[in-house]
Amino acid sequence: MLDVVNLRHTYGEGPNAHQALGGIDLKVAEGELVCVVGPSGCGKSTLLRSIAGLIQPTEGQIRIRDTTVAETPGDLAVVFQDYSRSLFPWMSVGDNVALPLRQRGQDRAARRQAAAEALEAVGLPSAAGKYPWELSGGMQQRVAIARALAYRPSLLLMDEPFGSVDAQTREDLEDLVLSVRRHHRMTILLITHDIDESVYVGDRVVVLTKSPARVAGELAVDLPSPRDQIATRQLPAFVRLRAEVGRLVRDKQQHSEA
Amino acid sequence: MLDVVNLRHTYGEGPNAHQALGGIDLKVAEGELVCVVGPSGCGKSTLLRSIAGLIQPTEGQIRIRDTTVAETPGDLAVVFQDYSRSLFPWMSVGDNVALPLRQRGQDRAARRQAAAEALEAVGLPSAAGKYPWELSGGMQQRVAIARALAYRPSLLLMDEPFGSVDAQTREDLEDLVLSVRRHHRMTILLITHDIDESVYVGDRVVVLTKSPARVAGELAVDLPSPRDQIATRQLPAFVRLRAEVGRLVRDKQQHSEA
Amino acid sequence: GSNTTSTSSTGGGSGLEKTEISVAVSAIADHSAIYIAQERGFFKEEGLTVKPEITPSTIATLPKLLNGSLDIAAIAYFGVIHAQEEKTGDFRVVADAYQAKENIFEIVVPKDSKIQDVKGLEGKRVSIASLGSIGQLAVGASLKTAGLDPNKSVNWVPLPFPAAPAALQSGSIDAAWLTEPFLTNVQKESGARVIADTMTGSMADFPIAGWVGTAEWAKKYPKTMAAFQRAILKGQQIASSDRKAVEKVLPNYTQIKPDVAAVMNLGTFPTSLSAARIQRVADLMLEYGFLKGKFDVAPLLVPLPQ
Amino acid sequence: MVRGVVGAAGLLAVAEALGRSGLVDPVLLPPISTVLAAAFQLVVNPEFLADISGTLTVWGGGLLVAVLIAAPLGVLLGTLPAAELAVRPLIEFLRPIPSVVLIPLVTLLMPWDHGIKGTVVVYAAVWPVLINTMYGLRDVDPVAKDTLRSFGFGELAILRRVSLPSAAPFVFTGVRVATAIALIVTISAELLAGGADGIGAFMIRAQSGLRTDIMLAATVWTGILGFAANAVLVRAHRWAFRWHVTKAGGA
Amino acid sequence: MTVTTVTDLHDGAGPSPASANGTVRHGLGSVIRRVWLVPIVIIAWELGTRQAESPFFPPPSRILVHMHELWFSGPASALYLTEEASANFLPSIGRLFSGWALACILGIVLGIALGRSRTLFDYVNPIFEFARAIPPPALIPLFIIIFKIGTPMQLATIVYTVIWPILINTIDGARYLDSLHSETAQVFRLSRAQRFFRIILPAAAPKIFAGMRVSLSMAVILMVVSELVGALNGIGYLIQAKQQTLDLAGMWGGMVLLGLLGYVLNGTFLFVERHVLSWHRQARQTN
Ligand SMILES: Nc1ncnc2c1ncn2[C@@H]1O[C@H](COP(=O)(O)OP(=O)(O)OP(=O)(O)O)[C@@H](O)[C@H]1O
Ligand SMILES: Nc1ncnc2c1ncn2[C@@H]1O[C@H](COP(=O)(O)OP(=O)(O)OP(=O)(O)O)[C@@H](O)[C@H]1O
Ligand SMILES: [Mg+2]
Ligand SMILES: [Mg+2]
Repeated sequence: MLDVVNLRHTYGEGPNAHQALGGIDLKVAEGELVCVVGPSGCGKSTLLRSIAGLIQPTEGQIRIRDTTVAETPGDLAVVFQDYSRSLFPWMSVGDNVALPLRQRGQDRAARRQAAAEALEAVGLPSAAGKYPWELSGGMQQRVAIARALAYRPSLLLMDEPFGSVDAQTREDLEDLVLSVRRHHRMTILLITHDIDESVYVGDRVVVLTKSPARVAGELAVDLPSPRDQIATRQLPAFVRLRAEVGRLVRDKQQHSEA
Repeated sequence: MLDVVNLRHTYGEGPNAHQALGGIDLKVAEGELVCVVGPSGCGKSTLLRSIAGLIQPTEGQIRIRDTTVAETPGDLAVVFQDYSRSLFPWMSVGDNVALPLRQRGQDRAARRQAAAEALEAVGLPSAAGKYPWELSGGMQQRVAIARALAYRPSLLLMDEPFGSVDAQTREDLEDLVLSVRRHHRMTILLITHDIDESVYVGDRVVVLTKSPARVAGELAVDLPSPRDQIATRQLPAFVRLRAEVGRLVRDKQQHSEA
Repeated sequence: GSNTTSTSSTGGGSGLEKTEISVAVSAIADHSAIYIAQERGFFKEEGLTVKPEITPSTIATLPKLLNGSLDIAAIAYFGVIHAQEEKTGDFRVVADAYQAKENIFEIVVPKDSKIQDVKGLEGKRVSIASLGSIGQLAVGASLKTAGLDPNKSVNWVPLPFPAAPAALQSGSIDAAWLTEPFLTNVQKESGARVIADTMTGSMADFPIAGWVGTAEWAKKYPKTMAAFQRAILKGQQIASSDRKAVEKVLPNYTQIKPDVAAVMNLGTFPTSLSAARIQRVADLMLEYGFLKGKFDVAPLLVPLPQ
Repeated sequence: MVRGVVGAAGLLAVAEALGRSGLVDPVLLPPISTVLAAAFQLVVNPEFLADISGTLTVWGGGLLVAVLIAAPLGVLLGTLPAAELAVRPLIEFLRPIPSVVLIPLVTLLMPWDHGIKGTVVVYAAVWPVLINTMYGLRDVDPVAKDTLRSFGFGELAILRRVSLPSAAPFVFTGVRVATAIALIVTISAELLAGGADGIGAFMIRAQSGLRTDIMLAATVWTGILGFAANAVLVRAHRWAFRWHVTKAGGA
Repeated sequence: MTVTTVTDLHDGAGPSPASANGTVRHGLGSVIRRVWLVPIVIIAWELGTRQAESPFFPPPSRILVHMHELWFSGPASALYLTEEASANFLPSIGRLFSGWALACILGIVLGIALGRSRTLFDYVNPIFEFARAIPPPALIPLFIIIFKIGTPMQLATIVYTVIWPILINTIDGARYLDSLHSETAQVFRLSRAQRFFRIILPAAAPKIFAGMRVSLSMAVILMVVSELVGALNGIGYLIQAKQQTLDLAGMWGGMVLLGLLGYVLNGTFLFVERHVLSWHRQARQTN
C-alpha cells in the first residue's frame, strides 16, 4: 500500500539548513495500522507531511499503491498535530466534519447524518451546531478525528491524535479507531508519544531516532485481535512488547535536541 | 495563597448558554503543587483562565494572597493549552522566552542569559535563534514551558503542558518542574490528563466532574520528596494513589459530553 | 509657486513695492503677450521679475489671487464679472488681454454629421469648456439668432477643449464649441466641419480676457502695478502686430506644434482698456441670465499709465 | 521577474496591434510604440525632469504626513473605544468627500503651491492607512494577547509587543494602497489646479497642443513611478514581515 | 480588557441599534456616547465660518437652507425632491452602485486567482502595478475614446480606480491563508469550487471586507470625479456646475450631500459586515 524509500528532507538552505529526515525506509501493507514513535522534534510530522504530499521531500520516494506521490494522493485523511488551527472557525462543527464528504458525492442529508454519527462516536453528540472556538482543546481534537473518520479514507494519517483528551476518552478513541479500521479496512499511520498506546493499537511499531530521523527499529505486535483495554494490557506479551519499545526509544536517544 | 470560592462560569446567553463551571471550591497553599484532572471539556481551562483573570467568572470569588482577583494578578505565569498560538511568530524563540523578563527589570544580557538557560533546561539548547514556526509541536510546547519557568513566577498555571512531547522528555520536564519549584518556592496549579503524572508531580490531586465542573474529590499525595521517576513509581503508595485517582475519575463520569 | 514673504522687498532704484510677481496664464495663445514681454526684457526694464504659472481654470485661479499667492492672472471677463457680482472678491482689471475675432471660436460637427447649421443643434449634445462660461454665452447667442431657446434647446456637456475632439469623433457628443488651436487641429486631422462662427453679430469683437489683480493688491502695490501695465502693454503691442512673435513664444508654455501654430487663427491683442467695450460683456451676460442685475464694469478698470 | 516581462510584452504587443489596426485615429490615440518613444525622449527633457521632481515632492511629502497622522490615529482609535465611537461619524462623513473638490478651498487657506496639493494628497491618503490600522488591531489573536497579559504586562505593553507587530502587515498593506492613491491624487491635483511644476501641469501643456502622444508619455511615467514605489514597498514588506510570509506559507 | 474593547468597537461600528444576535441592548447612553461630538463640531463650524465671513466658507446654516431651496423643496409626489435633484441624484447613485459592485466582483475573483496562483501573479502583477498608478483624470480622454461619454465611461472610471483596494486586500487575504487551513483542504482533496467558496473566501473575508469598505468611499469620490468631465448629469456634474458658476454655498451643499451619502453607505456596509463576519468577531474575542 504505502512504500517510503530513502526519504530525506532538509528545511532551509545554507548555514541555517536543518536536516529533519535522514533517509527513512518504511513499508505499510494494505489494512495495516503502523504506529510511529520517536523523540520530540525528530521528524515525525515531517514524515507525515511528506506522505500527504504537503511538502516535497528533498530526496527519496513515496509510493502509494505503486504510484509515486507527486501531489496529495486521493482518498486520504489527516489528523494534524495542530488540530485547533486545522478547523475552520467560520463553519460550525457539523459543517467542518461534513465538508470533506462533498468529495464523496453524498447529498446534504447523508452528509449531515454521517457527521452527526461521527461526532457521536467521538463523544460529542451535541456539538454539531457549535463553532470550533466554543469547544475545549480536547473537544476540538475530537472534532478533527471525527472529520477524518467520517471521510472513511483508505489511508489515514494521524499526528498525535489523542494528546489532549483525558485517559478515559483516550481509551474510547483508541477502540473507536480500531473498530472503524476493522469495519472499513483502512490503512493507518499513527504518530504517538505514548508507548503503551503504540503497542495497544498498532500491528507494528516503528521507532525513529532523534533528528535527523532514521528508523531505529521495528517491532511487530503479535497481540490477539480484537483488543480489549483491560485484558490486552494485562497480557504478558503486551508488557514485554511495551518494555521492548521503551528500550528501543531510550537506547537511541540520550537527549532530544533542537 | 490561592482561594477559589464557589466559582461559576457560563459562556454565552439565552438558549445557547453553556455552564462550564458549576461552583468550584479550591484552596492552594503557598508552595504547593496541585494537579487538576477531569474529563475533556469539563471546564479545566475555564478554571485556569478565571484564576489568571482572563475571563470574568459569572459568580464566585478568587483570592490570591487574600486580595480578590479583579484583573490579571502580578507575578503569574501561564502555559496555555494552545501553546502554538501563544508564541509570537515575529520573534525568535530566544526573544519569546526573554520577553516577560522585561517585567522583572532585567537588563538585556541578563534576559538573554536567563532565556538560554531555560531553553537548555527544556532540552532546546540551540533553538534560541530560530523562529517558533521552525520548530516541531513538542519543541514549541517546551518553548512555552521555558518562557514560564524563566519568569520565575510565584504562581504558575500550566494547562496540559506536557501533552505533545515524548515519554522520555515528559519525564525530564516533570522533574524539571519539581526542581524549579523546590529551588524557587513556586505555587503551581497543573492541569493534566495523565493520572500517573498527577500523582507523580502533585502534592495533591483535585478531580473534577464532567461539565459543569465541580470538585469530585481530592487526594493528598503523601509520597516522599524528592521524587524519582523509577523509584517513586514503584512505591506501593504510588500504585495505590494512582488507582484511587483513577477510580474517582471513572466513577464521576460515564461519558464525557459536549 | 510664489513666495509672498520674500517678494515684499522694495525694488532697487525703481522704487517698486514688490519686484517679483507671480502671474497665471492658460496654456493657449491668448495670453502670449506676457511671454513676449518676458522674452524681450520689458519686465526687466521695469525692474520686475515675473514668474508665469500655468492654470487650468478660473475657479483654480481666484482663490490664489485672493490669498495673495498670485499677483496677476489672465482671467476671462465673464468669470471676473460673475465673481464680482457674487462678492467672491473685489477685482481689478489692469490691462486688456485678448479679444475675439472671426473664426477663432466656432461650432464644429463630425465630418459625416447630418447637422448643417445652428438650427440643427436642437436637442443635441453640445460640448463647451465649462458650464456658466463664455462658451455657453457664445453658443447661446448663436442659438438665439437661429430662433432657438438658449436655455432649453440643447444639452450642455462640459468638456475641456483637449478632450472634445476625441468625444466628437467617437460620437459621444454631436457638436463641440472649440477655440484655437483645437479648431485647426480637429479640422485638419479628422475633417470636422465648422457649422458656425459664434463671434459674429452681437458677439463680434467680443472681449475675452483681461489681466486681473485684486483691488487690495492694486491699492497696496500701485507702482508695481503701473510697471506691470507698462511692460504688458508693450507685449500686447507686439503680439497684435507681429504674428511671428506669438508663434515664437508658444513652445515656451504650450505643446502646440509649429505647423499648427503657423496656420491657426489668432484673435486681437488689445492695447487699450475701454470700459465701453467691456461693458458689452456684462450687458450680454445680463441678457442671457448669467447676472442677477445691471452691472457696471467701470469701477473694475484701472486706468492705464501714460 | 521574467514572467512579468513576458506578461508586459504580451500586453504591449496587443496594444500596438490595436493601435495600428486603424480602429482608432492615431492622432487621438497614438500607437503604443509612438508613446513609448515619446516617453523615452522625455527623460532628457529638463523641463519634464523638473516636473517629475515637483510631483515626487508633493507625493512623498503628502504620503509621509498622511502615514504619520493616520497610523498613530488608527492605533489610538483602535485602542480607545470611547474616542473611536465619538469620532467615527465625522470620519465616515469626511471620507467620501473627493479631495479634488476641495482644491479651491485649500488654495484659499494655503498660499503655497506644493502645500495645496500636499494637503489634498494627505486628505485622500489618510483613509486607507487609518482603516487598515483599525482593522489590523482588531485581528490580533486573543491567545497571544492573553499570554502577555498573564505575564502581568499592561495594556500599553500588549499594544506595543503583540497588537502592533501582528497588525503591522495589515497597516503596511494600507500604506501600499495609500501610496498609489497619493500618486493619483497628486497628478489629479496638478491637472486640476495647475501650478508651477508637476507631471499634471506638464500634461495640461501637452493637452493644449493636442499632443496625445506626449500626454500619454507623461502618463506612462506616472505608471513607472507608481510601479517603482510599489516594488520598493513589496520588498520592504517581504523583508520586514518575513514571519508573516513564511508562517502562512504563501501560495 | 480586550473583551470589552472588541465588543464596543464592533457595536459602535454602525448606525444600527441592534447587536449581531438581534437583541437591542443600547440605551440612550450609548447613542449619546456615539454622537456627542457631532453637534460640537457643527457649532464650532458655524461660529468659525461666521467669524471668517469668507464667501468660500459659508456657514453650515446657510448651506442647509440653500440645499433645501435647491434640492429638497419639490412636490410631495416627488418625495420633496426638486427637478434638479431627481435628475442628478438618481443616475449618480445608480452608477455608484453598479461601479462598485462590478469592482467587487472583478476584484475578488481576480484577487483570489492571483493570491493563490504564483504563476499567474508573476505574469500580470507588473501590469497591474503599473496600471494602478495611473490617475483616472489622465485616463478619461482615453476612456472617452473607448467607451464614449456617458454612463459606460463613468463606470469604467469608477471600476478602474476602486478595484485596487479590493484586489490588493483580496490577494493578501488569499495568499496569507493559514497554511494549515489550506493543507487541510488539500488533504481532503476539496474541489476548486469548494476551496474557493468554503475555505479561501471565508478566510480572506475580513481583509476583503476591509478593502470593500475603503473602495466604497472611493467609489463615491470616483462617481464625482467621473462626472466632472463630459457628464450630462450627476452629483459631480452639479458640484462642478456650482463651482464654475461660483455658487459656493451650492458647492458646499454638494459636499455635505456626499458626506451624508458616504455615512449612510458605510453604516449599511458595516451592518452587513457584522452579520457576515460574526464568526470572525466572536472567534477573536472569546477563547
Ligand atoms: N518550517 C520549518 N523550518 C525549519 N525547520 C523546521 C520546520 N518545521 C520543522 N522543522 C524542524 O524539523 C525537525 C522535525 O520537525 P517535526 O515537526 O517533523 O518533528 P516531530 O517529530 O513531529 O516533533 P514533535 O513530536 O515535537 O511534534 C525539528 O527539529 C524542527 O525544528
Ligand atoms: N468561548 C466559548 N464559548 C462557549 N462555550 C465555551 C467556550 N469556551 C469553552 N466553552 C465550553 O466550556 C466547556 C469547558 O471548556 P474548557 O475549555 O474549560 O474545557 P477543558 O476542561 O479545558 O477541556 P479539555 O481538557 O478538552 O481542554 C466546554 O464544554 C466548552 O464547550
Ligand atoms: Mg510533530
Ligand atoms: Mg482545556
